[in-house]
Amino acid sequence: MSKKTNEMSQILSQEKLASDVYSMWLRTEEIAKEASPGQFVSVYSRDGSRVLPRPISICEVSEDKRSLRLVYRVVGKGTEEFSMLKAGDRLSILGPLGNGFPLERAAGKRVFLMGGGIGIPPMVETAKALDGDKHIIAGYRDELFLQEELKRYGRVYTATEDGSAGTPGNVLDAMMANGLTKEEGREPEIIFACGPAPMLRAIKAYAQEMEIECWISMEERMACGVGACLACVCQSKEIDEHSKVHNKRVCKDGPVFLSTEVEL
Amino acid sequence: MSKKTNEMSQILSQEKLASDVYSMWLRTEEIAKEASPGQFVSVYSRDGSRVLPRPISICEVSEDKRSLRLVYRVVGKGTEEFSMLKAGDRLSILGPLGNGFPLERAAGKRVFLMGGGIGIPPMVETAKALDGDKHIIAGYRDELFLQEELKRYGRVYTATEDGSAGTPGNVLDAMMANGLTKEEGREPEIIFACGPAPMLRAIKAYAQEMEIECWISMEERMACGVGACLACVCQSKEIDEHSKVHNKRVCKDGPVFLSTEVEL
Amino acid sequence: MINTKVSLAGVELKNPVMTASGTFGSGVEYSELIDLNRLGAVVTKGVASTPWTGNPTPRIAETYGGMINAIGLQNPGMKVFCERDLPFLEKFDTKVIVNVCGKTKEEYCRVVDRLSDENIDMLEINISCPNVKEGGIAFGQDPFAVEEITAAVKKYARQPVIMKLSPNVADITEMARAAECGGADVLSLINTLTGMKIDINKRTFAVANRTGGLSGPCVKPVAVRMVYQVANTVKLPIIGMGGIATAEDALEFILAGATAVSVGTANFFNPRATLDVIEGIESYMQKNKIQDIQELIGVVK
Amino acid sequence: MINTKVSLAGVELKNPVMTASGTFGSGVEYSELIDLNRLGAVVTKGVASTPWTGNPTPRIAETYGGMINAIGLQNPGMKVFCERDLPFLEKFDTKVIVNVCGKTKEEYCRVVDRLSDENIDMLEINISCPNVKEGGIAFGQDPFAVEEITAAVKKYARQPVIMKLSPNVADITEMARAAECGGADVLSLINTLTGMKIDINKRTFAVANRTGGLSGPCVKPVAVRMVYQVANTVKLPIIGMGGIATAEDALEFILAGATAVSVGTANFFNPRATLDVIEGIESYMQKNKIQDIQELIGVVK
Ligand SMILES: Cc1cc2nc3c(=O)[nH]c(=O)nc-3n(C[C@H](O)[C@H](O)[C@H](O)COP(=O)(O)OP(=O)(O)OC[C@H]3O[C@@H](n4cnc5c(N)ncnc54)[C@H](O)[C@@H]3O)c2cc1C
Ligand SMILES: Cc1cc2nc3c(=O)[nH]c(=O)nc-3n(C[C@H](O)[C@H](O)[C@H](O)COP(=O)(O)OP(=O)(O)OC[C@H]3O[C@@H](n4cnc5c(N)ncnc54)[C@H](O)[C@@H]3O)c2cc1C
Ligand SMILES: Cc1cc2nc3c(=O)[nH]c(=O)nc-3n(C[C@H](O)[C@H](O)[C@H](O)COP(=O)(O)O)c2cc1C
Ligand SMILES: Cc1cc2nc3c(=O)[nH]c(=O)nc-3n(C[C@H](O)[C@H](O)[C@H](O)COP(=O)(O)O)c2cc1C
Ligand code: FES
Ligand code: FES
Repeated sequence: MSKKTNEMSQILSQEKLASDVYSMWLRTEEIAKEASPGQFVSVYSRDGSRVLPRPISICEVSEDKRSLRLVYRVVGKGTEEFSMLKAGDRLSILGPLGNGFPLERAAGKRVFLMGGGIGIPPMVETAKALDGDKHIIAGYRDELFLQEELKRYGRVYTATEDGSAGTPGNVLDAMMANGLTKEEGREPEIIFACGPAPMLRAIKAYAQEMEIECWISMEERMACGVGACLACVCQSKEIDEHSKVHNKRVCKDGPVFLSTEVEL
Repeated sequence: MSKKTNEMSQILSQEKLASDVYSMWLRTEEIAKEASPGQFVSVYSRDGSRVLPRPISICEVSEDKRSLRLVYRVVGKGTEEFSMLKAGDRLSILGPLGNGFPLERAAGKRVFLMGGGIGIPPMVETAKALDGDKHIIAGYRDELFLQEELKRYGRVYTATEDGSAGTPGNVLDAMMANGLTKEEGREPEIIFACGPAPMLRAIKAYAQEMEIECWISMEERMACGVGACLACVCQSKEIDEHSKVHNKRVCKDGPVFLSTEVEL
Repeated sequence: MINTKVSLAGVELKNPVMTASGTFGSGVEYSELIDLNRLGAVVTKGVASTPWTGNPTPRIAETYGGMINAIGLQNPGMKVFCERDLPFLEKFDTKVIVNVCGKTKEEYCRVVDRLSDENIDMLEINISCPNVKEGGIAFGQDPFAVEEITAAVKKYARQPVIMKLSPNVADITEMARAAECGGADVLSLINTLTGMKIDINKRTFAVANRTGGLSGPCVKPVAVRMVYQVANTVKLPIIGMGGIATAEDALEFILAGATAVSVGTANFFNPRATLDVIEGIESYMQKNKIQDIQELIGVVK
Repeated sequence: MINTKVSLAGVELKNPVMTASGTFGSGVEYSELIDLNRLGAVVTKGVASTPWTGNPTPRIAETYGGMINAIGLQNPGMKVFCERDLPFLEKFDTKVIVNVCGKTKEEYCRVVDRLSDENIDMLEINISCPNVKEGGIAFGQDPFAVEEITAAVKKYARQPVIMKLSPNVADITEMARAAECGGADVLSLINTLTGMKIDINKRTFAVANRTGGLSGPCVKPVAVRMVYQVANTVKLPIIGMGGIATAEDALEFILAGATAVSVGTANFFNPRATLDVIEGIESYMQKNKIQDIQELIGVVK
C-alpha cells in the first residue's frame, strides 16, 4: 500500500486545455513517488470558507517521479480557485489515495481503457503503465483534450456527444463503430473505466452481458479521503468485509471496484 | 461630504517599512480623488473566512489623486493577508470614510501633529495638506518608519519607548525635551492626534489643562464602516445629536473628535 | 418578462430582497452606496419607545465566516425615528418595514401603537434579540410568550405584523405555530444564534457583553433548515435570512419555502450585496426559464 | 517543564487533545498520517449493538466554513469493534474512549454492558446525533430523557461515562444538569447543529437525508458559548468541541471552562490538526509562562 503524505506542493505550470478544463503540474516530495495509476489526491482549498478537500485523479507522474499532473474541470468554487493559481504558488495536497487500477490483472490481455469527460485524465497514467495491446476509448461532450498524451500510449478511439469529432455518441458507440466487437474478435478482455455514472452503468451492463472483467472508478463526495468518516460510501452487492454492511468506501476501498461488486 | 465608493483597487507596490509595518500603494478610480487627511478606508479580506472590513487610515494620496497609500502594522490574520499581496493583485476597498481632521481650524495657528505608532501614517497626508507652522511629534515603540515623508512636510520630533532614537518616552516627553512648551512660547495652538488610547488620554489631559483645542482620532472595531450598524461607538460627553444617546459613531461621526466631546 | 414580485400579507414587493434589521440603519447611510429604490423593502434597525444606549464596546467580534454582535439595540426612540428617519425613507419607491423592540409587552405595544399611525408598510416584532437582558429573547424562547405578545401587538397594529423568531430553540416549529395562533401575518427568521468569542491573549471576552449574536454566512445551514421546517408547518409567508450573501444563498431560502429574503451581515463585506442578490435571482430565473418567482417558492420538498 | 496533563473523572490524559467521534474512524486510517501516541485520547466512531448501514449518499455537503453530514451512524457493530478495532487501539499509548449509539435505551445499555468488559478508558454516550430517526437526538433534547438514559447506562458502565450533549436546544444548562443528576462523570459538547443545504441547480437537498449536522469552524462561537454556560452551571469536567482547528480555538474552549478538547472536522482539511493543536497549546503556555494547564481552565469568567 502506498504511503500517504500531506504536502505543500508547488505549482510548476498551469495550462488551459479546453473551455473549462485545466492542467496543472505539481512538484511534490513524496506523493508522486508513491502514486500508481487510478489513485487520486485530496486538494485543499486556500480559502478558509471551503473546508473540504477536492478529490482529483492523478493524470500523470513525471519520469523522475518528482512531479504529478492533475487535469480538472472547473465546476464550482474550489476548482475555479485552483484554475487561478499560477506557477510558483503553493497548494496543500494529500495523497496518493485510494487503490488505483489493478494493472497486474491486465497482463497479457487485450485491455480497454474507457474514459468519459473528466474521467479521461487517469487513463493517461494507466495507459503509460500498461504494456501490451491497449485500446483507449475517450468520450467527450464536445471539446477534445489529452488526445496527444493518450495517443502516445495506445490506440485511441474518440466519441463526442455533439458529433464534432470521432464517433457521435458515447464510448460504447465508438467501440461498435470501430469494430471493437466480439464478432471481429476485437472485444475487450478486461476493461478499466472512469467517467460519469450513466457511462459506467452502460459499461457495467455491457461487461456483464459479455462476461468481461470490468473495473470502474467511482465518484462520491468526500470529507476525510482516507476511509475514516464514512462519507463516501457506495453500495456493495455483498456485505463488505470491513464495514460489515452493504457499503464500501470509495476513498479507501476504491475508487476502483470490480463492476460486479458495487451497485451503480 | 466626500462620496464613498466600493472599488476593486489594484496594488501598485508593497514595501516593508519596519519589522511588522508595511506600506502599500493602491490605484483607485474614485477613492483617492475624494479623500481628505484623517479619513480611512475599509479593506476587505480576500479570504472568505474573514467577513469584516479592516479600517486603515489613508496615509498619503498621490499628486495626481489616482492612488493612495496605506501604512499598516501586521497584528492579525487580516493585516497578515494584506502584507502578502503583491503589485498587480487586486483588493476591494470602500472609502473614503469618516470625517478627517478639520484642517480649516488650523489656519494661522501653530499646529501640532502628534502620532503614536500606527497612528503616525495619517499624519503624513495631514502634514502635506496643512500650510504654516507645523510641528510633527512621532512616537514609536522602537523601529522608526515614515520619518522621511514626515520631514518633507514639517519639523519632526521623535520619541521612542526604548530610547533607541529621539527622546526616550512618549510624544509628550518629546515635546517637553524639545522645549515645545508654554514657557518657551512654543506650545501648540491646536493639536491633531492619532495613536493608541493611553497616548490620546495623556494628550487630552494635557490639552484640557493647557486649554488647547485638540482633535483626536479614535479607534473602535467596525462592521459597516458607514454609520449604519452602531458597532463602533464611543461614549460622548453630551447626548449626541444623531443617536440621541451618549454615543457617537467612530466610523461616521469620527474618527476625529474634539477631545472634550468624547470619553476616553 | 420575468416576474419577481412577491406579496407578503397583501403588501406587494417589487422583488423579494430586503435588508436585515440592524445591519442597514434606517437606510440613510447605505443610500450613499446603493439605490434604495431597487430594494423590495428596507427593514430598519429596532425602534423602542425611548432612546436606548445599547451595550458597552467592543460590541462586535469577527468569527470564522461570520461575526458576533451585541449592539444591545441602541436606537434613538420612536419619536425621533418617526420625525427624522421615516420621512427620509418615504422618499423612496420601496416598502418600509420597521423593526420593533421593547423591554416589556407594554413597551412593544406602545411602539406599535405609535407606528401604526405612520406611513409604514409592515411592522417586524423582534422577540429574539439575544443581547438585551429584558424583553427580546426572553419572549422568543417560550411559545406561550410568543403567542401572547403576538396577540398583544396585533391589537395595536394597523399594518401587517411580522414576528421575528429566534433560532436559539429546540423546536422552531413550535414557536412558529405559537406566532400563527397569536395572529401573526408573516414570520421572519432567523435572528442571531447566541455565541461567544474569547480573546486568548487578553484572556477575556471578545465582546463586552460576553455573549453576542452570531450572524453571517456561517449560520446559513441552520437558517435554511429552520425556514424549511417552518414553511412545512404553518401557512404564513416567511421572510428568510441568516447568512445570505449571494443570489445562490437567497435561492436556497426561496426553494426551502421563503417568500422573501433579507440580507444582513453581507452588507458589511459587500455594500452591494442586496443588489447582487436581486440581479442574481433574475439571471437564475432567466437561465432556468422561470417566468414567475412563485414557481420557485418552497418547491424543494 | 510545562504540564499539559489533565484528568477526566480519574482518567489521566497526557494532554487535553482528543479526536471527535466520527471524524477519526477507530484510528486505523489516520495512524498512517499521524502518531496516535501523541494524542490525549482517541474517541472512536459511534458503536451500536449490531452493524448499522447508515444513510444513503450523498451523506455530506460543504457549507461556508463548515460542512453538514448525515452519515447516519454507520458502524460494524460492537462485536467486530471489540474484536478488530479495539485490539488495534490498545497498541498505542493513548487513552481510548468509545462512542456509543443506540436506537433504544436498551440498546445503549446492551452496548455499554458489552464494552464494560473491555480495556476501554471511558465511554461517550451519543444522545445527540441529529441524523437518525430513533434514539440519538430524541434523547438529547429532553432533560428527563437525558437523566433517565444517563442513569440507565451508568448501571452497566464500569468506566467513567461521558454524556455528549446536543446544541439543538434552547437551554444547554438544563441538559447538563439533567446529565449530572443522572450520574454522568463527564460532559462533552457540542454535537452538530441541525442544518440543511439545498442544491439550487438540481433543486433538491444537498444531502440525501435532507437535514444534516453542521460542524466545522463556523460553529465555534455557539460551542464556546455553550461550554462556558455549562462550565458555570455544573461541577463536571467538560470536553469541549465544535470547530476546533488551531491551538487558539482550543484555548478558547479551555479558557471558557473545558478540561479537554476534541478536534473533528478540522482533520478533514488538516490531517495534522490534532498535533498542531497540541504543539500550539504548548507554545502558548511557554510564551505566557504558564506551568500547568490547570491555570487556564475556566479562568475567563
Ligand atoms: C476519486 C475522484 C477522482 C476525481 N478526479 C477528478 C479529476 O481528475 N478531474 C476532475 O475535474 N474532477 C475529478 N473529480 C471530481 C472533482 O472532485 C469535483 O469536480 C470537485 O471536487 C468539484 O469541486 P468544486 O469546488 O469545484 O465544486 P463544488 O460543487 O463547489 O464542490 C462542493 C463540494 O462537493 C464536492 N464535489 C463536487 N462535485 C464532486 C464530484 N463529482 N465528486 C466528488 N465530490 C464532488 C467537492 O469536493 C466539494 O466538497 C474526482 C472525484 C473523485 C471522487
Ligand atoms: C479609523 C481607524 C483607522 C486605522 N488606521 C490604521 C492604519 O492606518 N494602520 C494600521 O496598521 N492600523 C490601523 N487601524 C487599526 C486596524 O484597523 C487594525 O489593526 C486591523 O483591523 C487589524 O486587523 P487584523 O485582521 O490584522 O487583526 P485581527 O485582530 O485578526 O482582527 C480581528 C477583527 O478585529 C478588528 N480589529 C482588530 N484591531 C483593531 C483596531 N485596532 N481597530 C479597529 N478594529 C480592529 C479587525 O478589523 C477585525 O474585524 C485603524 C483602525 C481604525 C478604527
Ligand atoms: C450588527 C447587527 C445588528 C442587528 N440588529 C438587529 C435588530 O435591531 N433587530 C433585529 O430584529 N435583528 C437584528 N439583527 C439580526 C439580523 O437582522 C439578522 O436576523 C441576522 O443577522 C441574520 O442575518 P445575516 O446572517 O444575514 O446577518 C442584527 C444583526 C447584526 C449583525
Ligand atoms: C462526519 C462526522 C461524523 C460524526 N459522527 C459522530 C458520531 O458517530 N458520534 C458522535 O457522537 N458524534 C459524531 N460527530 C460529531 C463530532 O464528534 C463533533 O461533535 C462535531 O462534529 C463538532 O466538532 P467539529 O466541528 O470539530 O467537527 C460526527 C461529525 C462528523 C463531521
Ligand atoms: S471520505 Fe471519509 S471515508 Fe471516504
Ligand atoms: S461600523 Fe457600523 S456604525 Fe460604525
